[in-house]
Amino acid sequence: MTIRNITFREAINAGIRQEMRLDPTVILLGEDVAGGAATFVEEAGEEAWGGVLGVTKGLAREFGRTRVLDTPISESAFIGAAVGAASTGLRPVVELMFVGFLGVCLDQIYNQGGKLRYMFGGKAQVPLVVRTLIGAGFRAAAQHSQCIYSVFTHMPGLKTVVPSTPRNAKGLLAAAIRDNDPVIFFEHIALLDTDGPVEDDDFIIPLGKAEIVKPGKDVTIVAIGRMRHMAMQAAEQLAKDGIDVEVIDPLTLSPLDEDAILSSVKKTHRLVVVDEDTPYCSVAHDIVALAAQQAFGYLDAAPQTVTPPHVSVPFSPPLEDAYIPDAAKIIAAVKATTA
Amino acid sequence: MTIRNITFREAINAGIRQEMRLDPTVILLGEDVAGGAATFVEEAGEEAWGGVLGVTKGLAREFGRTRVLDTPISESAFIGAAVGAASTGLRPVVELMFVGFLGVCLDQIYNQGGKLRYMFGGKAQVPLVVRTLIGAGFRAAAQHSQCIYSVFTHMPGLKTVVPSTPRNAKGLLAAAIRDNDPVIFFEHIALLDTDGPVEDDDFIIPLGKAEIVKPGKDVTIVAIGRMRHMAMQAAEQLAKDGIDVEVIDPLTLSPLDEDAILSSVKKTHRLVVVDEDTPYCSVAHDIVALAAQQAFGYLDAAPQTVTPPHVSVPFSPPLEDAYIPDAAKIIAAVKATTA
Amino acid sequence: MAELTQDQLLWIYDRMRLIREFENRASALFAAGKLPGFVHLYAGEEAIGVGIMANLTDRDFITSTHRGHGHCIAKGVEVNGMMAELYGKATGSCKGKGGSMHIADVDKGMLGANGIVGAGGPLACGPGLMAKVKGTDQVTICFFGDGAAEQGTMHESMNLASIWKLPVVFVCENNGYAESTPVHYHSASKDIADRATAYNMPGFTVNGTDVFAVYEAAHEAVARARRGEGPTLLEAKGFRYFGHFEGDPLSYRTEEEIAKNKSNDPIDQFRRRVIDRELLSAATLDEIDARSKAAIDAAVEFAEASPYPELSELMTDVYVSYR
Amino acid sequence: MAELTQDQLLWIYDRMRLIREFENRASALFAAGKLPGFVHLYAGEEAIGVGIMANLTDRDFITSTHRGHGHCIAKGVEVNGMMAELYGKATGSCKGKGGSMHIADVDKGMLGANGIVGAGGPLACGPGLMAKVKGTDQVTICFFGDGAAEQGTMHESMNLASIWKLPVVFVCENNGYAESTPVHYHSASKDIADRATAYNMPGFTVNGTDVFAVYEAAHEAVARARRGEGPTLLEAKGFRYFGHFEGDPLSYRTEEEIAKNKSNDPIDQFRRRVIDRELLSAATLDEIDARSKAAIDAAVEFAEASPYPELSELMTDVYVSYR
Ligand SMILES: Cc1ncc(C[n+]2csc(CCOP(=O)(O)OP(=O)(O)O)c2C)c(N)n1
Ligand SMILES: Cc1ncc(C[n+]2csc(CCOP(=O)(O)OP(=O)(O)O)c2C)c(N)n1
Ligand SMILES: [Mg+2]
Ligand SMILES: [Mg+2]
Repeated sequence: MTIRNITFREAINAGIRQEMRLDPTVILLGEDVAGGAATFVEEAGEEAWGGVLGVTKGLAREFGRTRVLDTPISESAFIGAAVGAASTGLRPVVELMFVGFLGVCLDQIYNQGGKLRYMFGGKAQVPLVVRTLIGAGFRAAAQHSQCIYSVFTHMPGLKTVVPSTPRNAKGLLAAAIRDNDPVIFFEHIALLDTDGPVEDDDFIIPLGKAEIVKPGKDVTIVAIGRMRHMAMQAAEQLAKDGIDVEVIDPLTLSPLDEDAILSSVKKTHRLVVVDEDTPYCSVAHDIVALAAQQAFGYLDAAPQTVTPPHVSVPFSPPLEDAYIPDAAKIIAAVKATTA
Repeated sequence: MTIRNITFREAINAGIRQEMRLDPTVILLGEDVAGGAATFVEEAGEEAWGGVLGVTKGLAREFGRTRVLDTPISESAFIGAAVGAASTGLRPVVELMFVGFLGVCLDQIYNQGGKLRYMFGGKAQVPLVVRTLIGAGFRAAAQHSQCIYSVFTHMPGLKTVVPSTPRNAKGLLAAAIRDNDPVIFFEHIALLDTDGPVEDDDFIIPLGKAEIVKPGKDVTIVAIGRMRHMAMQAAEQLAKDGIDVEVIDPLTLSPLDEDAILSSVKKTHRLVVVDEDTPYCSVAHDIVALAAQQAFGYLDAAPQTVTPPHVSVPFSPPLEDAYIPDAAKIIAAVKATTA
Repeated sequence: MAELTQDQLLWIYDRMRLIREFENRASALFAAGKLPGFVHLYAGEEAIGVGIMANLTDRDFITSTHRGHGHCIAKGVEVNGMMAELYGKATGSCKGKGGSMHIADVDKGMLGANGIVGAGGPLACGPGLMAKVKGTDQVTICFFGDGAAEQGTMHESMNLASIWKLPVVFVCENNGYAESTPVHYHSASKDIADRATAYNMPGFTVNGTDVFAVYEAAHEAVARARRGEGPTLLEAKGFRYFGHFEGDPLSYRTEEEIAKNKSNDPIDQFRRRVIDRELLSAATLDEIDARSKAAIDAAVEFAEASPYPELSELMTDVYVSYR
Repeated sequence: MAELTQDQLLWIYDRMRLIREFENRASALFAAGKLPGFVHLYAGEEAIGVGIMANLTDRDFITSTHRGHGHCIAKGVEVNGMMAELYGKATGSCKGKGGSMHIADVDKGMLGANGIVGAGGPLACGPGLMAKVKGTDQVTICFFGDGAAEQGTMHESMNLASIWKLPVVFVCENNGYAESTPVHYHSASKDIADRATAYNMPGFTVNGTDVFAVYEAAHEAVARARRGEGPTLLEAKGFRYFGHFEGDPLSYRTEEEIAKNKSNDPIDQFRRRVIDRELLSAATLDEIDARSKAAIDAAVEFAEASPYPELSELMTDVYVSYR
């Protein structure tokens, strides 16, 4: 087993490449996923974009223009095509460039991809992965910086996955491609350049299992996606104050690993949830409600949440910085549970 | 003040009519809201549909084809047009026939209508009402029976309102039309034929205020939309068992009247939330989280939720009946808090 | 017409008649309070679905609309399962979980009626893409209404199918109305088929009450798709006998219109043509009529005798794997 | 050309030059790390926005795209506020909350750049409808790119504007690319203007590097809209000098293309024309050049000297009324 240090961006690329090598029915489509209409593949010229942020670079060259397709700006059409192809024999990986574009194509994801199986009484399956960029911090303003995975997590029939490290990005993406249900896979823009050790070999990380990032006994912090790293920063500082937190990264939001969270809360008796999505009708509130409903007798303090406020993502850098949860706010929330 | 007994359907009609009479900038648009392209208005023939379920009947005749517009099946275009018109001097009331069609037009509601004001630094306002049908019980299957108001409640910049009686339907709709923010107004299909007393005169019910439907001292039930009536059925039976529940109907989900809920919970020490939307990332979990976070010390039992399971709405009548929360399930939940 | 064999003619009449019987019965059952939910009937449009499907095999695909019963029957879906589905019974095509608006049979290539107007356009590009990637000669038909033509999805999918040369035939069933709204109001173009030029594909308008005309136009379009030359847009103009859905007061329709529709009945037209030309005998046709009636009687009996699904079915089929 | 007054010619040159200066400076500032976020520049396309806007008044409206700086300047938005907005400063057109992708000035009739491709089509029908309901003669321009032409929203809104005869002019700025994807790949139609027939409206393709051609085509389209005769589709073919956004490696563009673009520079073309025909002198034009540079220098100074918004601004402007 070879382990190499690669970026989150490279890990996503490696996950897709691994599955495309293993299974000829896996295809990739989206705007500029090859770039320049992938003509370079035939012309042997310079490779074009490989995705708006270069994540899918090199895949068109390896797998050709039939399996790696640039699309027009027609998200309903090409995501719907992916749904239709998934239910008739392919395993498409389709890119919705930014999650903020959900509004132009949600029907195909929600009412078609997410419901065909149920409506058809189990006589269809939709092995589809929708990859999409999320997250603030890029100064990309209100329509290009959302998380909004809560909306997809609300919807029966869809699975939702938020990776947080290069390793779990590769492993979870490979698992998502092999899964027979539609999976929405959320890639945080501010993580793309982060790096870490990843197995070179074929591997997957099963969906639906949370990761205990750091065991601890005093307070449970559940932190999603990029927030896992904020929580770990907070954990380090809290350790200096003698507070030993347990950090859990759910990785999959639907289905959520409720057992892992409940076990931890029953052990620590305290809960802080850190999430970059806005607070109402959110996974953060799901987790608080889970603890309140199913670990009621165990809680020694009111559960805390650290999320952005109920506002759109502002452009101005100091405002955006204030929007994003950080270690200081997490520390304050943890202390509120131990006060 | 004249009070008449009218249906929920008539109350919606009356609310729109009232505001259209008062303000010439209020217009109505949507598929078949007049019907037959409203030609009958000129031809003095029989009136056509007046909305798919007759809710807007008679409005084209009174206000003419310039203010009551049938539209093509182009939800993005006509809802976007309503957003654009709202930001340039009209107060459009636009109908999204069923909320399940959100996926073909969400961008115009969420990224445009809901964000213009914030993105433009407060230099725009969008006085828009989107009326839409929700709810199971009509045997209308997975794409025509959703509630899914949780998704809109998640979104900053939108207000969400779920009326439950003819009276509050009229009053809240009038308030929504006068409000300067985009309001999504959810009309439950199974309530259309219910009736009750409504003021004939001009009146509004302010947004953002919950209604205490029935005061009580033992358990707080927060019940949304049609579920209010299920909760009242349960309350009656529970009274026979000596359990005195307080029933609260939030009416507005965004902004939620958190004070009313917290006061009640602090008094009863017990909470049951009844909601017809599916459970994850829902208003039901928001309310549980609210109590757990802000009334932690007051709760004597784990809060309970009564919602459908995390599945799409099935067509088959017995399955659909099992999907919808009912009085029996509410009673069981209340008893679980008092056990 | 020369190219249709006796068997094909028999098949065409059989399917058209079976659809008509199914729909008339569904209307009666709805009126009797036996069928729950929204029911949209295809009676009057039989020549379109049947004329198109006469060019397909079981390996080909279709996407359908809220008005999908006719497409199902023409594509070979069993009427017993269909009727049971309308009742919400466990023996239904979708185990009762879909109902009229989501009736489907993927094994027969029928990818579902659809409650969302215009949703079939993108979906149809899916098996089109599959066929292209896998190198098969399967063809997909996308049925959509005149009202659906104004949905953005149809624009996007026709453009996509054209640039990728997908083996998809877009069939606009123009019955003159989107619910109560007439096509001359909701559409800016005279003929929906005119829009084909916007996508650089062939476009034709045919008489959708004449099954021979539909067959011929579809024959060329399907052949073109199979040859890998890309999509075609066919518009078939016709009418529906019933209201938009069962319960529609139909107040937007004139007496003249109703009379004109009756005189253009697609089944009557077919009968006259084949009897006049002595291709099939009246007796043969009458026999099919009787057989169709009996098949629908049996389907209703089957549906009524069938059980509802177990309540545990509420929770299944949401996911293939639950963790 | 005859119809343009001296004042109009001066205005046109002034605006084109000011846009060019603004964009060149924005590119340099981005490269220097001074501008955060995504920045899409309009340099090369000046003749389109300016040629169109020469037909409008302050009471008319436009909807714009992610590439909106040029539209702003041509519509009369102040460059100080624009530059401050790009920096995210409190003095920006949107108090720093929108940035380049959401720059707007509703008072000037500029309804916002937009981060969602194709979103402006539906929005533009809004003021169109407002003008119709209120009976004013205000016109709305909807700018959209060649890539946006494949969005369903554009189809829907052109059809809607046509059936309602809304006073909207749809202007497709065809610069040959949607990000890195060439128009001949993403679009099935040869010219985007060909799609006008699908909506029964006039459609024209003009040279988008020739401000006179754009002006003339827009003149007729705007007049038609003001007369209440409905929408027009104009396609203006041109190019952008910079990459899709700042940071784009531009690896999809050939040397020939770059050379050809340079030789078609819209500002150079204008200069040659007006000097050749002795309509304006080189000295006058040079003076405008100097003035534009100074205006942009001042705008940068203004932006850099301006404060960031107070942190409390994070929470305001979500709603007009918070309960
Ligand atoms: C996206 C969407 N909008 C609206 C509806 C409601 N609706 C159902 S059928 C219909 C009319 C469809 O007209 P057409 O496409 O001509 O088909 P037809 O009913 O005539 O067969 C409408 C508006 C819907 N189901 N989906
Ligand atoms: C709905 C949506 N899809 C994709 C994008 C990403 N995106 C931003 S600009 C762009 C290309 C737009 O091309 P075009 O319309 O030709 O405008 P141009 O950039 O050439 O001015 C894309 C794909 C987006 N912002 N919105
Ligand atoms: Mg129709
Ligand atoms: Mg372009």
